Amino acid sequence: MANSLVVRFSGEQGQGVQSVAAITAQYFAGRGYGVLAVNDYASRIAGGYSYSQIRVSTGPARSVTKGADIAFAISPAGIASDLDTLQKGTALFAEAAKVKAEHRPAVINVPLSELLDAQERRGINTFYVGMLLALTNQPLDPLVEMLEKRFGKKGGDVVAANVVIARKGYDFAKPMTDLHQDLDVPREVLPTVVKTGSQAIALGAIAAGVTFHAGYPMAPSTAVMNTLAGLSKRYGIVVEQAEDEIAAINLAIGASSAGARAMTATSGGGLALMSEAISLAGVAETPLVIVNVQRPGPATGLPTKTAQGDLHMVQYIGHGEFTRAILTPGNAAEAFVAGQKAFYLAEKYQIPVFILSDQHLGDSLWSSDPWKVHPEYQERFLKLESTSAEPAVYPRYSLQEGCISPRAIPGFTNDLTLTDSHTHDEFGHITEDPVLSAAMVHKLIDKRGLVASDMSLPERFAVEDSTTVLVSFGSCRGVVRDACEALRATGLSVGHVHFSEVYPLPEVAVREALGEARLITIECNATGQFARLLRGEYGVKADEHVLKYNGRPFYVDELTAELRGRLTP
Amino acid sequence: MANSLVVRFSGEQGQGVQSVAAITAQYFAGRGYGVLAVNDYASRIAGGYSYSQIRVSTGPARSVTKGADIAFAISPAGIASDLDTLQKGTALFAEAAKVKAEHRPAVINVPLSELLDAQERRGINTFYVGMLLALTNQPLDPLVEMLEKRFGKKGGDVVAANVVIARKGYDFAKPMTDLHQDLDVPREVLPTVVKTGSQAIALGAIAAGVTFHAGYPMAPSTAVMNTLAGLSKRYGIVVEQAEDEIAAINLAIGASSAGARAMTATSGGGLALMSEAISLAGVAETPLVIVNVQRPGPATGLPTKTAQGDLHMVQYIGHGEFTRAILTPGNAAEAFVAGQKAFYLAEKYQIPVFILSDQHLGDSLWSSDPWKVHPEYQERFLKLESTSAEPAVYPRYSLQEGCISPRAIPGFTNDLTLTDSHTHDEFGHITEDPVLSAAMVHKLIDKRGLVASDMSLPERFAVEDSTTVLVSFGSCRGVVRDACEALRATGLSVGHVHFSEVYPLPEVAVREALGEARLITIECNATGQFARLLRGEYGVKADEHVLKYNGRPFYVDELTAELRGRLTP
Amino acid sequence: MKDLGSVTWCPGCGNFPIIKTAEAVLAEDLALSPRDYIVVGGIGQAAKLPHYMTACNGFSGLHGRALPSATGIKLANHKLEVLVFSGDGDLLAEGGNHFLHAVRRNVGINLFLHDNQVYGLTKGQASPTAWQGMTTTINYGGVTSTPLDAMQLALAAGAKFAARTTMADMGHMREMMVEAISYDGFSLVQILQTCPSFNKLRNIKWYRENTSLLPESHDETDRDAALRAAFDPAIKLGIFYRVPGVPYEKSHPVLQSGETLVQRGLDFKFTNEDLPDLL
Amino acid sequence: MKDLGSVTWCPGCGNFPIIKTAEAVLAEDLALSPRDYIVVGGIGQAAKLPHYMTACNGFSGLHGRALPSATGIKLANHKLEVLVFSGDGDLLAEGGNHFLHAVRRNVGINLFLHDNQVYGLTKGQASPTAWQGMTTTINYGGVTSTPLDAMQLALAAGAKFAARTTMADMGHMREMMVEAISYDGFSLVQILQTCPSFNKLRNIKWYRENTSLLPESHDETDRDAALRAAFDPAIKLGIFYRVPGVPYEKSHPVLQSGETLVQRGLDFKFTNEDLPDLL
Ligand SMILES: Cc1ncc(C[n+]2csc(CCOP(=O)(O)OP(=O)(O)O)c2C)c(N)n1
Ligand SMILES: Cc1ncc(C[n+]2csc(CCOP(=O)(O)OP(=O)(O)O)c2C)c(N)n1
Ligand code: SF4
Ligand code: SF4
Ligand SMILES: [Mg+2]
Ligand SMILES: [Mg+2]
Repeated sequence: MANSLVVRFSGEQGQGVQSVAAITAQYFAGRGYGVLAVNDYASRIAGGYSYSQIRVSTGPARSVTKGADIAFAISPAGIASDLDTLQKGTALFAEAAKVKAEHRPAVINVPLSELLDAQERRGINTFYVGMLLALTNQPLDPLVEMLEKRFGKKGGDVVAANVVIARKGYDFAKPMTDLHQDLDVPREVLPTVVKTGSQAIALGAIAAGVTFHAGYPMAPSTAVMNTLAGLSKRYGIVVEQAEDEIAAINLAIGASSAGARAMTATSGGGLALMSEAISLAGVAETPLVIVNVQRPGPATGLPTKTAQGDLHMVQYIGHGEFTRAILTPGNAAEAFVAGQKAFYLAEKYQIPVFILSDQHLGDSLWSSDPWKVHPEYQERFLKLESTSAEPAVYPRYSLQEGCISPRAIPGFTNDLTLTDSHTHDEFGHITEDPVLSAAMVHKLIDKRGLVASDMSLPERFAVEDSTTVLVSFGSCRGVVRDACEALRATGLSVGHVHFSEVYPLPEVAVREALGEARLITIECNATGQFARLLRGEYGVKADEHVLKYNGRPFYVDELTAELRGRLTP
Repeated sequence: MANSLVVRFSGEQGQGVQSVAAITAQYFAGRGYGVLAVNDYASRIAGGYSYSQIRVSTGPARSVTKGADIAFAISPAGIASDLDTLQKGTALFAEAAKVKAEHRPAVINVPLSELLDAQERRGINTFYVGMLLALTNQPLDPLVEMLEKRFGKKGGDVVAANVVIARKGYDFAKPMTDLHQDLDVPREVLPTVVKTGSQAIALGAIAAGVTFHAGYPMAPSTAVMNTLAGLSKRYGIVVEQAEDEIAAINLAIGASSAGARAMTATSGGGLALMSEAISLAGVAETPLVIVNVQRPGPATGLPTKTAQGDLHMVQYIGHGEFTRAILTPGNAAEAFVAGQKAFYLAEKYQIPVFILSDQHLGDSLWSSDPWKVHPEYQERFLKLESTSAEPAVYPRYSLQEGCISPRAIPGFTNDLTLTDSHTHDEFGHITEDPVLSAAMVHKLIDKRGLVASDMSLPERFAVEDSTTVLVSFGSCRGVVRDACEALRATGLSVGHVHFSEVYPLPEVAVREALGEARLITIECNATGQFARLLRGEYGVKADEHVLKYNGRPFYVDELTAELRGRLTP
Repeated sequence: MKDLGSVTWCPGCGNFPIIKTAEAVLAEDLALSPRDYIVVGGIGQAAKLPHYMTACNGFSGLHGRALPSATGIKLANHKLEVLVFSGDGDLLAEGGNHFLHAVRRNVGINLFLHDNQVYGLTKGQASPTAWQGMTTTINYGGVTSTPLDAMQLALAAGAKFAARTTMADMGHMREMMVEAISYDGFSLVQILQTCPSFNKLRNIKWYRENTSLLPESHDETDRDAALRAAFDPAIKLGIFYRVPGVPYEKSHPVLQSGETLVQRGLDFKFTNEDLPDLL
Repeated sequence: MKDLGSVTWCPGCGNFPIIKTAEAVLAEDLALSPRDYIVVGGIGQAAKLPHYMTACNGFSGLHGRALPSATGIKLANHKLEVLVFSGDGDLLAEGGNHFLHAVRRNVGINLFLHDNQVYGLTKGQASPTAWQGMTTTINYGGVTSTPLDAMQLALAAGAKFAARTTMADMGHMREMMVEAISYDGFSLVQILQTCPSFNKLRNIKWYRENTSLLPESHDETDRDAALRAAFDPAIKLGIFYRVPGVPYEKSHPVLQSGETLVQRGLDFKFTNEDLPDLL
């Protein structure tokens, strides 16, 4: 009996690896397990080698291992790649007859050609799910229900055929008792949400009232736009595929300046193209939410892989100086909150707000406790009363009330609104006056302190009693926590501080949160950007750095081993 | 008798303020004085208020004051603006009859309408220069020679007319002995170069062998392209006005990849647009020189004013991680060297190199000791021998020789060259392999140490014996040094460390250079970017910051006063 | 227009008649309140219009990006009349891509393209509409690229309303502006403009002598005729092409209802009870 | 072409006939050595061509930026034959501005535009050439924008060589490629291409049935005829327009001499003695 397992499905792009992983995740989440499905796929439409790694756990599922406990190869062509990453002892199922002779000893034969007829062989994935349930001692009925929901529209025949296939798989594996890896039963079955990080951000935006999204397709960010587009009619959102990223962000800035809650989403290179416009949002004080789903760079890099390599870019993107906020959610639940809070911060402070996601967070399916809507994040902070009886230009950039000026919307009141990209006077008109220019610079940068007071401080786990503290941000949250717990379980004195919001934070509070212990930062990039942020912005110098930069997320076994090496002399 | 004076010419855009400043600067430089002419002009073609502030000094001229000793108003409309910035006691010359009644008492009348006929009145500027020579006890003859050179092409009449005007000015001011401000005679008259920073960068690039420049007009950077264009035929340079900045930099990258020494120049917003392509230059390992002549942002900001507000952007521009170098010349002489060295670093390390200038450095005229060509910076570091007898793709990104791979040029050898934007293998082909990807990331970031060893350490002035050290970079060089000397002259214990190259430097050496004294950073931006660079990159925390961000450079009187306040308890 | 003291155009600039005519069209011919419209510009001399109108809603954005910003504004609040005034450099060099795509997207905005063949604000470089041979500080040897013509491009990109005029004929310009703003959908008015500081050749006189009205017989609804006129080396003025179409905001599933996104946003409520439906 | 194992296009992709034909044209019809040319792509499925050619000089740049990079390469070394292969999204969406300006600049590069009406690599979104009504994951209700046509745009931007073909007719495509590369100046070949993964409608059969050759009588040097054919709703194939012109590199004062910038750079020497002349 185990309280946690990692399952792999591998195959070619187009063979449904990701959808079988989704079904599996949904199934186990429905049974009360924590699930996390991590997708590693090639940048191509068909062929190649992709796989999904699914953690199923009686507790929260926060990370996956490099290898797996049970693996199913949909395409026998990928066995060599599977064997590259799987540890010895994995139960690797494949159709042996189709596997290269040299690899045959490594696989457990599933004679699919014999077990399924030609028609049924299109349902290999379902067959494997059936097998998995038998291997882990799970009931088949809930899967049947899922198949009914999924294929119901296609008619009873299709459902029945799929159920037959699933049952065949189940029956095939049931007798293989020496291969069974029974899972503990979770203590209670709670309602749960299973979504990818990108879906969560989009849904959060909807819950915050987004009405306008403009974007340009780019892996791995496109899922954000797709999710919004799919729900656009129901929620009254205009989702526009722009001609390029520069158009996308200027569309969003235009829409926001006119009063819509507007956003854009992109990945590294697309964000780089948006640099100038982000500076416009800064000086024009136009609220804007920008999602960057990071992939490894530089330039085209690894389009479908993961990295945390754009932190510095987001910190300093755009010319000149202005205030921004950076949210770095660590899982889907946090991403849903970030999707809401980003709009709140953007509108309250009239600034650009970044949600810094990555392919690992964005493409993985995460189960979470039920989500909550934050109605307080829906506040608009608008000036909806006319200042004067007749239409007249009003001081959009008034310096009267500190650095946040009342924001009117063109056409909605008599206040004519001039949104401007230059250094301007209070009315938005170009000025070159030295005193006024300096005052306007202040207006922009003094927001920093205000925003900082609205940001969440890092989460601290077992910090007080630990001599070493692991420090992470963004999508490393789960894997670092799991590694920390594993290390503690073997008696090591180690805690964890995680930042789901990184900038701007109050300097003193950050220092206090990190304490006096030896600090090890853990990031998915090559130059330790988060460590440099901590040092440059908050004056905290980390002692050591664990960095990974091959396009893959940290695996918990690998990270734990690395840290154990550093913690035991 | 003074060893230094500041002279102002003010007028409308289009009235020749900058050209009269240039003549004046040339004149005094030719007489052995150090000169610095700082231009403050409006973003318009005609009208408005602009002025040039010229320091003339028996020693090096490194800074100007806010006010002036002698001022000439070409357009009486600007008197109010003049009075805003001039201290009491300035000899401000203008035609009183044309000045508003309230300002008349403040000006010394020059009855131009009486002194000059209608035709001559187009030469007011020349008249004023004549006056200046009389006021400062300088000979008229050298000016006559200059006028001959300048107007010679237009014919003897034009020359003669201008000489008459100059002499009229001279004769007019000669009798005003109580207004004379005699200048000491410089010890010796050395040959000298008088150029703006932007000219110096362009000329440096030519001395380094640039053959390709693509750009898009943008103040204040356009002068770099104009200088190159003016000399393009003579030096065999293709200077292309691109359709936008993105085209400009991709043109330059293409040209460089094919073997040309290529560059681009722009200002803040234009650079922001180039972000993605800079990342391409990084991963493709294509040498590239990028000049950013900073102006205040964000967005359109103050197009013709100055700032050091893009340091962070340049440090981290582009998505993903790769090595870059940042040169921050402090005057024209250094700009000429930077224009050469940038190409050397770019080609030797196959990286993007930034020259971070600003409107103050770029538009001011600086006199310098004779410049020197650095032939060592002309080295090409190319692979010009074929690897094989027949055309074959060669490992452009070979990992054999550390992080710098031999660079062949397409078409010049049998080595077929694949320049690539993805994470690639040694031949430039797309790879998603985890081990190879990580190795390629290393290749890019390991260059940092190599580049650092080729960078110049900061210049240290009077550091050893000082309890306080002023720290500056870029165009603040001269004014901080002047302030430092002024403070020392009054017995204060203060030194100066100046960075003309800021990144990447060896961390330990930077720490040593800065020593243990109390550090005050001085920058033209609002958030202390250089201080943050020192902290984040080199672990040095400055104690205090003097920041200016109204679009104007530091004035030496203002800076000295500010520092004196901080240094005297 | 604001008083001259706050306007930084050169004396005699071709932008003066344009702004004056635009103000007359909006206030007098169309009797619009400044509340009802917004003036959008990129960066350039022409693009300073929102700053120089007596009083208007305005958006003064980035060089080259007037059209995307204007499009975003219109989609957020399609009850606003959205007018874009910007230069040939702004719209056809830095913003050339957006020009093509704004035309094909057919969002109901009105584009007034100030065609002076130069970059005025940056001191006289050639714009994409410069003639071959024009010499500048960068093009010593003269421009060699083929000039772009906004009319030709707009027709190629699928424009449904495209007119050409010149500020050298204020009456005609006024008429074209009225027609363009009255048209339901994206409209282009290419305004041939003088720049006395940097374009000495094409002064008022030149435009008067080198342009002529489209013949009476010109059929505005005939695309082939429009193309022929657009590619005619003789410079014609008038409405080259005008056919009805359904603008984006009237065909979009979300905007069809007539409610603006801004209004929707103001009315927005979402609670935990709405969540199950979202998930 | 490389062996199939290292090519990531989908089985049956329309890019296969294109790459094969290109290789045949270069090696057989034009008998070029791989030393003599360079293949440039942006990002997209089509743009992977430099990676999949058996052996070539290549430049695989940024999405949308194939043309500026190629132009830079050609200006640095105009002795290289510079061939650009890229997609309709790359060249007309992200790179739309560069398309217009590359055409008008007339640098001697050869552009092969793979027109499959979709973004293949990013999974089937509509490209700017998509027909109205195409539904995608983003455009549920169907594309509403007017499609762009590269031929129409190129002619509007002043193209001097513009041809259209389809990979559904490999013989014709081969002929067009030969003519384009042989032309002295910028040349466009618009290649109508299948994408079996995302464009189910326009398969080989569709192209065969819905395209036809320009009539024998078509006069390649008549711009009006070219325009008429380009704007004809019936899809024509062939050389729409071909007139001689002086390419940029032959008229540029610096390049006219025939010496390349690269060579100039290799021969470069500059010492203190040259300095006075520079200052
Ligand atoms: C990104 C960017 N690049 C360049 C500039 C500099 N710039 C300002 S206006 C302009 C061109 C203006 O030409 P045009 O649009 O024709 O307007 P005009 O001044 O002729 O009315 C340029 C290049 C800028 N502001 N931003
Ligand atoms: C700046 C940037 N934006 C977006 C992308 C993502 N992207 C890659 S290819 C592509 C479109 C490809 O379409 P097309 O050019 O038509 O090529 P095809 O795949 O159809 O051959 C996009 C949007 C990118 N790589 N870079
Ligand atoms: S430069 Fe030309 S367009 Fe600009 S304001 Fe002056 S005259 Fe007008
Ligand atoms: S998606 Fe389409 S264009 Fe891309 S490789 Fe597949 S079939 Fe070819
Ligand atoms: Mg113009
Ligand atoms: Mg395509």
